[in-house]
Amino acid sequence: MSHQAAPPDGVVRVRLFAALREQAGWGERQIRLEAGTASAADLWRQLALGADVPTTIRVAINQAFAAPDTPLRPGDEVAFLPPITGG
Amino acid sequence: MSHQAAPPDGVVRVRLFAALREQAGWGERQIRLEAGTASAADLWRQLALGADVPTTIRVAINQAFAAPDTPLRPGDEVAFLPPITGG
Amino acid sequence: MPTPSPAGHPIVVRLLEAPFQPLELLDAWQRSREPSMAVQAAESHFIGRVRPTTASGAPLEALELEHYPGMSEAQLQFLAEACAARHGAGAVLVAHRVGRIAPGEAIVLVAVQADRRGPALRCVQELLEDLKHHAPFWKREWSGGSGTWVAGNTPL
Amino acid sequence: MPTPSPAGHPIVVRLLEAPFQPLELLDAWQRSREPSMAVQAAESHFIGRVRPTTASGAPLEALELEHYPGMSEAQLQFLAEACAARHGAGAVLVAHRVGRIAPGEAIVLVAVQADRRGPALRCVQELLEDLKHHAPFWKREWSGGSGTWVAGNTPL
Repeated sequence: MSHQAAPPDGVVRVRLFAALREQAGWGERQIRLEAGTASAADLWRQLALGADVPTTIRVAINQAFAAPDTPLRPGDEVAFLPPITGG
Repeated sequence: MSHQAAPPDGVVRVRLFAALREQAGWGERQIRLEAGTASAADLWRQLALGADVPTTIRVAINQAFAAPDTPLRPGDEVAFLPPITGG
Repeated sequence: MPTPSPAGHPIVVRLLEAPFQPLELLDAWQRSREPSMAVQAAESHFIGRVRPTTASGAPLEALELEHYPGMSEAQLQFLAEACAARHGAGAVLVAHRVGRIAPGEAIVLVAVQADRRGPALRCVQELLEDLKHHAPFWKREWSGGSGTWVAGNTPL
Repeated sequence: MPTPSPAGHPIVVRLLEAPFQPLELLDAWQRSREPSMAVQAAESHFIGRVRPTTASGAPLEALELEHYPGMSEAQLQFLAEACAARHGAGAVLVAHRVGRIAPGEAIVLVAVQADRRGPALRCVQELLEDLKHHAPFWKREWSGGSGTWVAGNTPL
């Protein structure tokens, strides 16, 4: 895992939380997008987190909720959020 | 207006509040029930407060809400309450 | 100081003739609850304050709160107990000013503890409506030196 | 100390890593409001505390609150602003604990000032639901030395 202030082109930062983080065994990675990785849903497959993003998992891009098929841009922070249990 | 700890037989204490008290010009009286005065509604007429008790006026007997036709007993405290505006 | 109800739902009712600080009352109430009971996970409050204007928009000098001594305390206790029982609330505090109240001063405080947020929130809301309609209090607005009895409750 | 929103509805959001006293926070918030605004006639609060048992009834050692730093503050601010705008509320305070929280400690505080009781009560209730479902917080119950992620919110 590397922490760089300005990630190079084609790199996104991926974050996992809570149960999802523990299941995957990591919480934060800088990932170089492979050819054909255009969205958070594609990234989910590239990272071997599963086939499709489960409907219970929400996606945030740059700390705002987003649809899993939203196109990614280099430098984006993509987070996969298990069901929320705050309050 | 008299204040007696134990009113004699046939006497009830009548109380008026707020706008009703000011319209009548008095707030508390000991009243000897006339023949035929069996209920708060009868008392309303006996005191010349009006014909029927208006539906906006609520009756309390011994500090609990009661129907206007509830029979009165000597010693009762009967109150006529204009529309409530608390809280 | 009113005593808690002998029923299952501890009810505290306060009728106050002088200005009160709602948060101080809440603090004392919370402290009085802590030793006696298990943690109540949810607590909801409502504080009502006197508006600076009359219903017709004139500057308000003061609000006068007339009540029916004896019956007002009994009704607040009855309404609070009924509401607590209906919602399974664990504890209720009701404080209500009487007499002359200045703009900005607190006039009513309702607080409910319950095991879940639903009962706590609903009991505060219902009890507030209940006491506006079924506890013998009457408001008179003083403005420009003259007093006007308030005709009805403000809308929700 | 968070700054009020530039929008019409002053919003204060606090994310707290140490235990807090809800009434002290409310007191500071009320004082910060008083000089700036006309009297808000209605104020409603909700305080949520950690239950002493887990969802399955075992004694709880602690509740752990994980969050998404940055997004959690932004979401609380966004949800509070939206709720205030929807109900025409005058001011909102949201405080939320993160980290390890002991049974009985406060985990969430929501407070709303409005001109009438309806908006104040409804905004507290809705904001509480909103943040339970749309702010990135995750609860883990610690009991008997092991931690279990909470699967869903407690029912209303």
